[in-house]
Amino acid sequence: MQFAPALLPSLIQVIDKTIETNAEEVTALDQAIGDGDHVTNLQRGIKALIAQSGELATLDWVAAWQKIGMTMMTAVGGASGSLYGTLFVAMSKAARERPLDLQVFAEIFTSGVDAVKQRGKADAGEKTMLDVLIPVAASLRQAAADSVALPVALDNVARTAIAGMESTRDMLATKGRASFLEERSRGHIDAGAKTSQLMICALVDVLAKHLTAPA
Amino acid sequence: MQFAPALLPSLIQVIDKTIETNAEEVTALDQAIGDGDHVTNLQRGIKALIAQSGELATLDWVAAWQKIGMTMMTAVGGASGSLYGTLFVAMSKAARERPLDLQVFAEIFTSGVDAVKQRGKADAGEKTMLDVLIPVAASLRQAAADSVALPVALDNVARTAIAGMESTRDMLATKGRASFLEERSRGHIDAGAKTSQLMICALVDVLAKHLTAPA
Amino acid sequence: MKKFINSIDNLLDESLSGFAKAHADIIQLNTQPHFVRRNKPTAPGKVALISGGGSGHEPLHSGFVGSGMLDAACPGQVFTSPTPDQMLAAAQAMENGGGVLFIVKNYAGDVMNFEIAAEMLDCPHDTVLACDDVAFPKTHSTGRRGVAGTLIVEKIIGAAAESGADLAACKALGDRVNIATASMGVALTSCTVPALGKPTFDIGENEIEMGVGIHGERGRERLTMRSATEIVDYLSGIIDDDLKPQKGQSALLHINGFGATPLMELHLIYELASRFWEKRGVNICRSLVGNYTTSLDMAGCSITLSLLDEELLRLWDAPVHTAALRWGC
Amino acid sequence: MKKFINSIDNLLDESLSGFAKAHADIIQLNTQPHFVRRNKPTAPGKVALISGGGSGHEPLHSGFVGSGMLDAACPGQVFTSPTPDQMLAAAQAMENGGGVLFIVKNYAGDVMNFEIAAEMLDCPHDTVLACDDVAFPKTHSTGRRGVAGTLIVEKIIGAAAESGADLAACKALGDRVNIATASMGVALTSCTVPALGKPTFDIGENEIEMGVGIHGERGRERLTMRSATEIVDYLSGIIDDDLKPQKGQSALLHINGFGATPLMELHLIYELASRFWEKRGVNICRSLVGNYTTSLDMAGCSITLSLLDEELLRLWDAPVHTAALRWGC
Ligand SMILES: Nc1ncnc2c1ncn2[C@@H]1O[C@H](COP(=O)(O)OP(=O)(O)O)[C@@H](O)[C@H]1O
Ligand SMILES: Nc1ncnc2c1ncn2[C@@H]1O[C@H](COP(=O)(O)OP(=O)(O)O)[C@@H](O)[C@H]1O
Ligand SMILES: [Mg+2]
Ligand SMILES: [Mg+2]
Ligand SMILES: [Mg+2]
Ligand SMILES: [Mg+2]
Repeated sequence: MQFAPALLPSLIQVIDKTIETNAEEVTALDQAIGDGDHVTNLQRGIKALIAQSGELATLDWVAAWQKIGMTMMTAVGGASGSLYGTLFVAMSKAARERPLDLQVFAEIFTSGVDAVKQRGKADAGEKTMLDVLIPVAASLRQAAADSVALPVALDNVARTAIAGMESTRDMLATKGRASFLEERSRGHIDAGAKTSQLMICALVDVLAKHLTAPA
Repeated sequence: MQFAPALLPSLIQVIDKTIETNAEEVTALDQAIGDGDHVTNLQRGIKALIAQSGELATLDWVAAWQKIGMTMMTAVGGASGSLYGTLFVAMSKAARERPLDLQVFAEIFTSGVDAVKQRGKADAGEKTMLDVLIPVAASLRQAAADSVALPVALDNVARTAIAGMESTRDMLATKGRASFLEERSRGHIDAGAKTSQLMICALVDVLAKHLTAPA
Repeated sequence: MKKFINSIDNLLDESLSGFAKAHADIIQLNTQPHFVRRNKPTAPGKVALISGGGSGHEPLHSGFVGSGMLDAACPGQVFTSPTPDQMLAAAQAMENGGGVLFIVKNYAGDVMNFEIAAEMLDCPHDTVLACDDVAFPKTHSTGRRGVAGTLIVEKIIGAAAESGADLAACKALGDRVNIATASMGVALTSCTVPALGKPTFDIGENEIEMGVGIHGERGRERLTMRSATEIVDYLSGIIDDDLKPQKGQSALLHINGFGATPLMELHLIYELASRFWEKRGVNICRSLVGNYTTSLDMAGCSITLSLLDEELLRLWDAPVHTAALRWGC
Repeated sequence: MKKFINSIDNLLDESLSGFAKAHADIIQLNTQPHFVRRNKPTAPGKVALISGGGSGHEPLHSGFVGSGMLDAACPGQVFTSPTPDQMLAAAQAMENGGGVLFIVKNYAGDVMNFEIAAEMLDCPHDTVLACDDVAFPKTHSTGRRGVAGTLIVEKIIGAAAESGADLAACKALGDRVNIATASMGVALTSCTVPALGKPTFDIGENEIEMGVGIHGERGRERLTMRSATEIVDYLSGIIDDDLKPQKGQSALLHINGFGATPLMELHLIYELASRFWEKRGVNICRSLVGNYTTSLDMAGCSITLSLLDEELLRLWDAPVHTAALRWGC
C-alpha cells in the first residue's frame, strides 16, 4: 500500500486547516439545529492529535488508529467524540494482521462505520455524520469491487462525501440534538455531516497529491 | 382662609395628572442618577390618596395632613415616602389649634420642611427635593412678611419652585443614591426636586384658579 | 458577550478549582481526568453513584456530590458530554463493593460516552437514564431528554444508596422516579456559550421558546410572549397530561431557573404552578425553587412535578450534604 | 424586557405568596402590612432581629428568616425601601421580651423608614447599619452602602441572638462584623426594573461598571472590559486596602452573583480571589459562593471579605435553617 502512517502528520494538519477555515460556517450550522460546540469539540481532538503526530508517524496503522481513537474519545467529548473514537478503535480492531490494500481498507472502514452505527443507534437518513460515512464506505467497497484506480476511487469518495453532506439539508433529524427541532430541523445541513465531509475531502486531497508526487 | 380641605380631591387630581404627564421625563432623571422608581413610588401614594380623597374632603387641615402624611408614609416607601410622610405629619402637628392664614401657613410649611431636613439629615444644596422645598418655604414666609396678595404669593412660589428645581442640575449630589455617582451626578436634575416642583406648581395653579373663580 | 473569564481554554479548570476550594469540606477535585468526588469514605458495600454531563448547568451535577447524593460527578466542557475516561476513573475511585450506578441525562453524547465507560468497567454496574422532559412524546426517536428532574432522581437514589439499597434496588428506584417525574421548560432568551460569544439563537422582544432543553437548543415551538399565568398553565398542562396525577396524590413541585431569571419571578411561577395543581386536587407537599439545572445565562425556567409515594417522600427528606442541596445535617 | 409577570401591580404579592408556600415549613407571610416571619416560637427573652429592604435582592432578606438568623423581614416594592408600618408590625409580632434589633442596609430610604418605625416602637430597640461597600470612602457624605456583606451581619447576629445574647451584645456584635467586612461589586450589564421595562443604565459591549451598588445605580467608575484576573485584582485590592488583614488572619470569602452570572463564573472568581488573599497570607477558611444579594437580572458579582476571629467563626458555623442558608440542622 502506498499510504503509511508516516503520512499522518500531514493528514492531521490538513484536517486542522479545513476545520479552521470552515469553523464559522460549521458553528452556524450547529447553532441552528444543535448546541454550537461541534467545532470546538473537534478542535480539542485535533489539537491533541497534533501533539501526538510525531509519535503517530512511527506506528503501524493498527496502533495508530487505536491511538487516534482513544485520543478522540478522551479529548473531544460530546456525541462526535464518542463516535469518532468508536470509528477509529473499530478500524484498528478490523485492521489487525491484515495487509492494507483498497479492498481491505474498504472493509476496515466499513467495520468502523458499522461500529458508529451501533454506537449511535443510527443509520443513514437520520441527518447525522452517518449520511456521509455510510455512502463513503459503500463507495470504497464499490471501487474495490470494480478495481478502479486509486485516484478515481479517491475522487469518487470526495464526490460521495459532498453529496452525502448535501443530502442532510432536507432531512428530518431523528438522532442527536437536532431531532428535538422536529420539522424545524429541515433546511439546515447537519454539522457533523459537514465536518465529516470536510475532513474526508481534505484527506482525499492529500492522498491524491501524494499519489502523483514523485516518489 | 379661602382654602379648605374640600379642595383636596381636586388638588390630588392635578397632582396625579402632572406626575402622569411628566412620568417618563422624571423616570429618566431617576434612572440617570437614582434607581428609577421615584415616579412609581409617588404614584402608589397618589393612588392611595385618590382612594381617600372623599374622606379627606370632610376633614379639617390638621386631620387631613395627618392622614395624608400617614398614607404617604405607608404607601410610598423609599426615601420620598418617608420624607413626604414626615412633611405632612409635621405640618399637621404644627397646624394644631391655629387658624389658617398665609403667615400661619408659611410657618406650618416651614415646620414641615424643617422636619424633612431632620429626617433626611440634609439641607439646601445637596441636590434633593429640599432644594425646592426650602426656598418655597422661604418664599411663603417672605410673602407673609411683605403681606403680598395671595395671587402674587402663589406666583412667587411657583417661580421659586422652578428655580430650585433647575438649581439642582449643576449640583454635586451629597445625599440619596445620586451621591454615589459623585461628579457624575452633575448635569442631571434631581428627580425628587423635579416632582416637588411639579406638584407645587400644579397646586399653585388650582389655588390660583380657585381665587379667581366666582365664589 | 461579557463574561468573567481569563481564557476559554482554562475557564473550566479555573472554575472547577474554585468550586473545589469553596467546598473543600465535602468534595475534592480529581484532575487527569477530571471528576469531582466526595471527601469522606463511604460505607463498604454502598452502591457508587456516578453522574456527569456537560458543564454550564451548575450546580448540576458537581453541586450534588456529597453524603446522601452522588459519589462523583464528571464535568464535560460547556454543553459537551464528558469523556469515558472520566466516568471510568470516577467509577474506579468510588466503587466500594456495591457496584456502580451511572445516572445519565438522555442525550446522544452523554449516553454514548457513559456507555463506552460502562463497557470498560469490570465490576457490577448499571445505568439510569434521566428522561423527564415531556416537551416531546415518549415515542420521540431518541427518547426524552433529561432535564431538571435529574436532580430528583439523583437525590432519591442517593438517599437509598446511603441507607444500603443494593444496585438492583437503586436502579429500579431510579427508573421509578423517572417515570413519576415530568418537566417542561420555557426560554425568554438564549444563552451564550463562552467559546462562541454570541447567543445560540435569536429571539424577538415579544417571543418565547416553549419546550426548550438545557443547552440553548431551541424548543418545540415559538410563541408570542404572554402572562405568567398563561405560561404556567401551558407548561403545567403538558406535565399534567403526561403524569395524570390522581386527586390526593402527593407531589414535589420544583421550579428551576435557567440562570438569569430572578428568584422573585421563580417564586411567582411557583405560586401559579401550585395553584394549578391545587385546583386539580394534587397535594404539593414538597418544594424546590431556584437555579439548580441551569443553561448558563439563559432567562427562563422549567416546571417539574414529581409524584411521591411514602417511600419516595422519605428518601427525598433524608439528610443530604452537598454544595447545592443540604438538609438534615 | 421579558419577565414572568402577570401585572406589575401584583408581582410582589404573587411572588411573596409563592415564597411563603414554598417555605411553609419555616416561615409565614403576614399581609397588611407585609412581612415574612418565622413559623416557630422563639425562646422568651430572645432579641428579635428584624431586617428588610426593597425587593429584587432575593434571597436577601426573606430567604434569611428562620432559626439562627432573622425573626422577620419586611419586603418593600422592587428597589424601594419598605414602609414604617411594616417594620413596626414585624417588631411587635416578633418581640419576645428581649427587645428588637433592626438590621438596616445604609440607604437613605431604608434608614429613614426604619428610623420612623423605631421612633414608634415602645420596647427596647436598637439598629445595626450595614455599610460594607468599600466602593466609597468611610467619609462619603451618606456613609457607605450596605451590600452583600449584610447577610454575614445577619447570620452572625442571628446565631448570637439564638444563643441568648442580649440586645446590647447583638448590637455590638453587628457593628463589629460590619467593621470587619468589606465588599466591592462589578456590573457587566444593567438590571431591568419590571415597572420600567428597560435597563437602568446603558453599557457598551466592552465596558464594565466598577463599584456598583445593588439597585442598578451606576458605580464609581466605568472601565473597559478586562480579564477575570484583572477584575478580581481590582476589586480585591480595594477591599484589601480597606481591611488591611494581617498575615495569618482567618477570613470568610463570599462571592455574590448579582442574578444573571452563571455559577461557573462565580466559582472562577472565587478561585482568583482566594489566590489573591492566599498570596497575602490570609487564611480563607470559610466560603460562600452564589446568588445571595442580587440585583434582579444584573450580570456581575461582588466580592466580600469578612475577617473572622474565633467567636465570629463559631457564630458563622452555628446551625441556621432559612430558605437560602441552611446548615447544622
Ligand atoms: N446518534 C448519533 N449517531 C450518529 N451521529 C450522531 C448521533 N448523534 C449526533 N451525531 C452527530 O454528532 C454531531 C454533533 O456533534 P457535537 O456537536 O460534537 O456533539 P453534541 O451533539 O453532543 O453537542 C451531529 O451533528 C451528528 O452528525
Ligand atoms: N437624605 C435626603 N434628604 C432629602 N431628600 C432626599 C434624601 N434622599 C433622597 N432624597 C430625595 O428623594 C428622591 C428619591 O426618591 P425615591 O426615588 O422615591 O426613593 P429612593 O431614593 O429610595 O429610590 C431623591 O430624588 C431626592 O430628592
Ligand atoms: Mg454540539
Ligand atoms: Mg428612586
Ligand atoms: Mg454539545
Ligand atoms: Mg428606590
